[in-house]
Amino acid sequence: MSPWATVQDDSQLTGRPLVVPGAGPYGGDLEIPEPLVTGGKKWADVDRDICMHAERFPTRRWWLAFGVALALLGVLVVSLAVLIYSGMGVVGVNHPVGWGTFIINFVFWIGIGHAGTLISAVLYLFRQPWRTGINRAAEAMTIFAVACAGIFPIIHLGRAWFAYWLVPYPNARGPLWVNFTSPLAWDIFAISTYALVSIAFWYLGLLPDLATVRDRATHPWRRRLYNALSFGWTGSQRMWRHYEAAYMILAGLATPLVFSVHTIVSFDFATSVMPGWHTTIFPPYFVIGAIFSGFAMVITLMTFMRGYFGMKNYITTNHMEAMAKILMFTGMMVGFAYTTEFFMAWYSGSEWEGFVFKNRAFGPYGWAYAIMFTCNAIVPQLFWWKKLRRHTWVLFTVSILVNVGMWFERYVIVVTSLHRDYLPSSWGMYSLTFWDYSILIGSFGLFFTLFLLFVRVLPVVAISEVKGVMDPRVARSAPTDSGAAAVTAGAAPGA
Amino acid sequence: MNGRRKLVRLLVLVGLVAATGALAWTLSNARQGYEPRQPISFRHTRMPGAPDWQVTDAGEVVNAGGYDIPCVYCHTMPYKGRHSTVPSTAVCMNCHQSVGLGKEWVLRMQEYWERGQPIPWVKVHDLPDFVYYDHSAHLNARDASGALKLAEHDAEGRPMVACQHCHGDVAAMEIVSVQNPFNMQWCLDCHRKPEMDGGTDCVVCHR
Amino acid sequence: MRPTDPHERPEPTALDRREFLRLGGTLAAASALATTGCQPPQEATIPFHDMPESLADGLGRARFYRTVLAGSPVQVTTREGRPILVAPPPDDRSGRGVALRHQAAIMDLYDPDRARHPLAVRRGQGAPVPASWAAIETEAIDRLRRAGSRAVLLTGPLASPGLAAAIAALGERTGLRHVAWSPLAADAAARAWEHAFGEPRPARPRLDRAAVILGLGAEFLDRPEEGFEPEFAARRVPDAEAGMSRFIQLEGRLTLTGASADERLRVRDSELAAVAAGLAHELVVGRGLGPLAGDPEVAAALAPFPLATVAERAGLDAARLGAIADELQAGAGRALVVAGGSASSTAQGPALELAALLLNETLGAFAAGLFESAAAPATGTAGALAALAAELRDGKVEALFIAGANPVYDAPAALDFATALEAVPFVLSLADRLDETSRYADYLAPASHPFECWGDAALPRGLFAVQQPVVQPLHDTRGLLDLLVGWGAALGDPAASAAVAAAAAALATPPEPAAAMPAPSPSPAYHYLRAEWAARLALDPASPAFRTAWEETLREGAWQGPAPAPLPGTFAPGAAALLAGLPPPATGLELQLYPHLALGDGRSANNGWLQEFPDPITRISWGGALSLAPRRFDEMGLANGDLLLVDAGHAQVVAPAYRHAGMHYDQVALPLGLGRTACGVIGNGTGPDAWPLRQLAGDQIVAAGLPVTIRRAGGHEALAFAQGSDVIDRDRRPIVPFTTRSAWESDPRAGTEQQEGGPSAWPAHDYPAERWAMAIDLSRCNGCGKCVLGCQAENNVPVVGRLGIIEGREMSWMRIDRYYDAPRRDGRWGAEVWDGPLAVVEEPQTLFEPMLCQHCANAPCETVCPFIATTHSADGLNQQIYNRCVGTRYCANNCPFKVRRFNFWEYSTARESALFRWLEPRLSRHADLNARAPMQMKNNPEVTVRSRGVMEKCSFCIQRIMAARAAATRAGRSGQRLPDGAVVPACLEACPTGAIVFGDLNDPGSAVARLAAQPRAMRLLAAIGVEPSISYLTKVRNDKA
Amino acid sequence: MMPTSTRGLLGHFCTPDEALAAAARVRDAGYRHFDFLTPFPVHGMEEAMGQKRSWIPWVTGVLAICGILFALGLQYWAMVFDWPLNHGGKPFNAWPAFIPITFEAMVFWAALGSAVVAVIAGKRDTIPQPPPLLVETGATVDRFVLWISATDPRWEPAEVEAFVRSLGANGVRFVDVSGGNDA
Repeated sequence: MSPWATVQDDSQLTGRPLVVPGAGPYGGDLEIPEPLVTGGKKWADVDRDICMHAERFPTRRWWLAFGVALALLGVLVVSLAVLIYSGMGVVGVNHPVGWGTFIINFVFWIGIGHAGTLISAVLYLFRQPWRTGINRAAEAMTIFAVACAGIFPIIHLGRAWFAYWLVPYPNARGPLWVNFTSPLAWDIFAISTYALVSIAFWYLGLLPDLATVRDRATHPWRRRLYNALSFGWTGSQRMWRHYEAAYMILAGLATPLVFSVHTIVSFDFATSVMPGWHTTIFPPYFVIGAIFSGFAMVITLMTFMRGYFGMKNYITTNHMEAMAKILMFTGMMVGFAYTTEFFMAWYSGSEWEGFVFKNRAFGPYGWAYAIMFTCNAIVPQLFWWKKLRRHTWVLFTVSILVNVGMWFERYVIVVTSLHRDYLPSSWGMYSLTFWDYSILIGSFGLFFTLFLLFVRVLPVVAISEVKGVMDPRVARSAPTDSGAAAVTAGAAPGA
Repeated sequence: MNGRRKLVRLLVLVGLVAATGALAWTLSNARQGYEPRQPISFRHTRMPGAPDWQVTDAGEVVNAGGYDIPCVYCHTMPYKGRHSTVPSTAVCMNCHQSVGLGKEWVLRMQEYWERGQPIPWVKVHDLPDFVYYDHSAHLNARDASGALKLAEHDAEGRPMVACQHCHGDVAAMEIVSVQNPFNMQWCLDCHRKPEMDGGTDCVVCHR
Repeated sequence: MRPTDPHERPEPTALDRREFLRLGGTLAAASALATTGCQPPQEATIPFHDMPESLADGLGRARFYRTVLAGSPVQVTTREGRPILVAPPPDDRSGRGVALRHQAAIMDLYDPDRARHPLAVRRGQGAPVPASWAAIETEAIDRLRRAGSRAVLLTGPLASPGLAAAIAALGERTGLRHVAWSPLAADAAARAWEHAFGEPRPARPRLDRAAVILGLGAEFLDRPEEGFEPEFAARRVPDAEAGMSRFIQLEGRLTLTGASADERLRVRDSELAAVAAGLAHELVVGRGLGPLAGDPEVAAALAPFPLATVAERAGLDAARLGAIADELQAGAGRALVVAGGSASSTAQGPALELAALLLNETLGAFAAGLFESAAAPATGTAGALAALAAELRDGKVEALFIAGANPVYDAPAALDFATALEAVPFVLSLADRLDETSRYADYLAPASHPFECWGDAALPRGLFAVQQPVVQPLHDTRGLLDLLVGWGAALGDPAASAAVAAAAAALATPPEPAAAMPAPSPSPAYHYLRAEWAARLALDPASPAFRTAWEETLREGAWQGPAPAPLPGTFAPGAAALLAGLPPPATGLELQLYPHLALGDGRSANNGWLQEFPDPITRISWGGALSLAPRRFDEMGLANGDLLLVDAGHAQVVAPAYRHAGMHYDQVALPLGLGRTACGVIGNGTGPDAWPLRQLAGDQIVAAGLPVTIRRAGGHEALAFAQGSDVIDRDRRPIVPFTTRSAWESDPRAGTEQQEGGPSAWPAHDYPAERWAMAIDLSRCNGCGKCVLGCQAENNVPVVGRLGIIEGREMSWMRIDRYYDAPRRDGRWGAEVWDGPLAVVEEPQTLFEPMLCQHCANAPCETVCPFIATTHSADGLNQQIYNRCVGTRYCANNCPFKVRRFNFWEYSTARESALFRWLEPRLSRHADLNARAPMQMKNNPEVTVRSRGVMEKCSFCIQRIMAARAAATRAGRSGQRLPDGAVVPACLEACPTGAIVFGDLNDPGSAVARLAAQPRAMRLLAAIGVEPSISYLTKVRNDKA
Repeated sequence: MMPTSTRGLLGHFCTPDEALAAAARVRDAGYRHFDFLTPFPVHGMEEAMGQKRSWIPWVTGVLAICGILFALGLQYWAMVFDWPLNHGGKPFNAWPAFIPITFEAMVFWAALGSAVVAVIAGKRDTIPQPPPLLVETGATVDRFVLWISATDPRWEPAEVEAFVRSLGANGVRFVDVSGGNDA
């Protein structure tokens, strides 16, 4: 009997190894890690628990959440219509602060979009089995966050309807290509690559699970649909062979991609000549910030998944604690970056640079700096205490605060560097208008609408991967001649 | 999958790509071939070119050819200013006080003249408003040796008016139409020729 | 549907051949549809019906006319008959200058709020209704005939001899009396001259001849129309041929003039006369200098003003005043004292002016030829207006004709002109709009803009200029001279009758389009003026000689008449007695009312360009504020824009507060010309109306030195600042080259020190032909801002409105940064320097820096634009292509000079949709400011009118470069380099001081190449390696006494 | 040509270890046309079944190089050759600025290409009669299903059945699916 079978409930997890007295090879105690799936689940239970949300009629909770998200999405649509119809003047950007909430939101969402692929790819490469509980939802989060991020570079254009000029396609203008030395051109390539590779990675992971959903389907159309979506997945070892290879390669490619994308986003700032932007620390600083904010968002979402969708047995407190540790670690890295920036500004001897940082912390936007520093560098330090790491509400609150702080980090970077640069004559202030707020809030509407739809139609946990980390001794079902005991749905083939 | 289906799929794909390309190409060359109808059916074929006197069946001696009228007789400005200008009705009347009286289109023109109204010609060659084209800068441009860049002879050395480089042989057009793409690519094709040295800075045309 | 069995592959639902063909056909049809749908819309090209021969070489090109505008000669550029630009005429020798108001006259001309036809105003009883010219003229002539000497014509200042003659002729016929009223007339100087020399005709100081200039509240740079700028600037460069001049200014408010001073002492207005007298006492009595030394009358008059006493009372350091006296003494024969400006409108004004004359006499300025005689300016006096108001009230005036004056708005409140007008049976207003005064009239006979009608002007140095129309009247309006000549003819004046007859004849003759000569004008004023002119030239009006002379005058803009009478006799020592009766200075706080630099007396207040023009010192646009000394401001705990109540006893005005550097502690100041209520939708209600604060003392208007109290009125009104921060610490931010003369003499590179950039990683691009560059000599620049308006007019720069400025959406391509130099702090650095510490702003050293696109060789903006909307041209220009710009604003962010301007809104079109207006009320305002007919006529067709969402910036006037290229090509010089001076950007054209030089850096002989090679030249921000094309030449402060 | 029917033998196991052991024995017994259907990848199954390593990494490598060449070529051609423009004083061939896009293009080509090829390869890399999709076997739930195809050279129904039963498989049965196995 596996010791894992004793853990019947998420609340029994302690975050410490299970001790089996006297089971060691030399008679000592055997310490084994706690199970990643609790509740003594069998493989067949996994299918049911996870596919359930995609199979039954949505709950009132889901409708409620979806309604709110849809309303927010409506806010976004109306706001964008007003923006395009009236002009860029409706939002707060001005001279000298030519970039405002749109770029802030863009970097914010792109940052959030980094944790999913990172969790999937990096943790996969590092063989961290606990990733299996959260990677699917985290990857979905990535894609939706990138989708949210993707609208901002387009709508922030003065003439958004010409955004397609950014694509280097043959044309009758000379041909006039794009300026490949511009970081914004790099952005286009980086973000589209990131979005598509993330989708590919996510979808590749979904293939076996789509087949599971298909096999559980009762309605023939549903079966056909999911069969088409799974490209006719059978689970044949000959498929698994290439699948595994490709999955590993994608993980290997996605990892540097994650780093490169936020590095390139940071180049938008780092390659400029603006003091406060023109700094070599930006790429690592941005990447760490992105991971930080992404993990915070994953914690936020996973808290919902655990509470709303009853995923506690798959996304256990141990998962949450692991993420809390990462959050604390990256929070310290971010804090280190903040401090290093100041040191570099002082050490460089550049007056412009020195002034910008002084102004950042103590100037008119000092309040934003304070929010940023507190939320990002100080609040995560709570996770030095195990109790707090494992406390749902503390985790949830901190994760929200971290994303507030990360939004303000981008606010501080974008606004404080621009509002007081080289010539004091051109200094100015920046403030948000109604539409700035509505578009920011609306982008959350887009994000949650997509996420809730995802929860509704696709397996939110990587079923096949979770099965792989379960103890067969617990998860197996009794040998019967008729096949899987748990499968009640599904018609016989080939009738 | 059998070969026939493969072929059909391939053809569909190729067809889609080709259609998209063709659509894009036509869109970027939307001006070429534009041939609007004018309020007065003025025939450029009758203006330049040598006279061709013929005897009709009725025994009249008529000119079936041109009248040796150079382009700049009517379009007065191309060597002097940015626009080549469309002639004022008064210029038409210079001749049509005494020539072609009673012909349908001449009568129409004279109606305009008598009403004191300008003739609402339809613009044939039309560049976007953000292109600042200067006829005089092109027609007067000379290379280092002092020769006109827009040569007044064709490749075989036969004389031709410099206007033809862009506008085509208007003298041969019953209805004037746009002979060239008149898009940026086409402008640049010429500007980039080493012997033209037209400059490819944006501000040469846009400002 | 796909099978679930992976190896079973039944017929896929692919297209069969027929479907393929069907689909292909649909696609082809769709593309054909799209193609035809995307063909260019059919556009008409409308030729002339009969093209005038005069256009034969000018179609599509600018034409230039010289004319005169409000007494200043100007050059007007027209395109296809539309005036689009006003610039100072090249080689002008009239002694007058072009002010911002003249440059912005284009906007006045196309002002949509002008009256477009005659109106029966009916004294404001009900809405005005249209009237006919015939009815108005009939009644006017009838009234003139009947009223006799009980008819009065009230005009503004009259610079036109022709108009004066016509008025005089009418007066002879009917007894019509003429009263001129100019609210800003400075008659203190005339009084002083009358006292001292017996003739109220002030001579004109020649600043270019003086080595030492002492300004006693002088405002010669604040009044550009007086034309002092070029002469002053000529000796402001350290290497000036005649030597650099030294300018010491004593004033209470930091003025544009004071900002150029080498040394500046804060003396409040009412104290200035005493301080001037103190200096005179020191020189004449104390040191026995000059012809007046030993004169008992002078000595007696100066007796109360020993320097020490005066200095103590004014709170000045006596030693510093003594040093000034030393300098004046040492510079005797080359030293000049200039008084005037707002300080002369104090009760002590005449005494101040007289003290200045006394000093000049003592220093031998008159004898040394530092003054030139000038024609007497025609100004009205407050006394005449007061008398008229009394007559009106007493019912002694039967008919009042008001032309070019707006007394209801700008007359002293005590006269209560509005009530006085009610007592007049017939009031005819000849204004260009239904202004404050016209509302009390019976009729409004709309006046033409000076660009639409004939006129003339007498200029200070004896020149006579013709005001020739440059456009047909846009509306049903008439010129004043046309009207008066018509009335004169109706009343039997022979000269007027002849003119009207000639005009009628011209009208009857059909114009000959092909004629070589322009047709005679059907304007009576034209014929009247020609007759006048013929008399002036003593030529037969019909003779060819006259015709030649007349045409030459029109072409050259002016005709040199006899020089003005020489300077009036000698200084009468008895005049010094005026000092004895010097009223005591105000106790406590005193108020100065000064004319708004751009708006002047406010007659052009409905002009968006002028309203939006930021004051060079306060940097406030769209309105004005009460200037307080920084220390007082801080003591009161104010913030810029806090509303204050100014109480002058007889009137109270609420105005926002402004922390004005260099202000005297006991003085506050408020601009005049604001707060109009009936000028039009653009200017109505901008800023506080300060006119009521002026006081009528006898026949003199006191506009400065007024004792006032101020207190918080509660509330706040955001000021539309066009600048972010004021103070720079050049140790930290060496962005303005500045040094002193002594430092410059020991090191000509002094002031240009900055951190050098590292080596470039790349080889530089080469510029095979021209390389356009600019040099701006900060020593010459006085910050007047005419380059800004010139640029705005030339380049179709929109007006963004007050809210636009507050939100930071200004569009001007050129700006003049004004900084106060923080003293060097030996490496210590306090953040407070940015907040304008008292030590810096109490006695500020003002630095002006015209800022425009630097056309950097390594332009950071170009690198970051992904759309290739901005790149570098082969001749060194940073090109901005609007049609390619999609508006990432990345370039503006990455511009270290912040000269790029983004179109946050569609300024150039009026979008009428109700939804739109509901969503964005601001947009209606933009349409009001930029897009109401006939405003669009102001646009320069050579420059794209930008749509929303695109970035724009200075192009070095690429349209002028291309025009010069095309002209060279036409002249057979295609491919050759343009000669120096072939391209004149609009800012350079507008600059009165020659501070801006433009040309080809690759041509070693060009002016710009020589300047750029000077040790004084500095290219900004070398540390970041952007390699600007603009060289700034160090501003040198003359610290050598 | 497509087979009109699929014939073979099914048997399933309850744990991956049993499946691995069975796979090794089937391989050692000399069967070639056999396959395993598993709900999740079983480590070691490749070796147990005697498969070679997947060739997908080679595809990735080639595509990565293609991506690099494409991006570098496009950028160099557009910026240096086709229309060189002076952007901020940089040389036309500002190669450091080309690196980011080159990297992204490499990842783009390699990653998407690998994913697509892997999916296609998984469906192509098969035995003549691959196992039919039999939902009730629970191959996507918790069963590790062994399939030996009738096309195997060593196919001998009775022998095969006995062999599979000897492996400890459950639910051993012959399957004969004819025609379109349309779900």
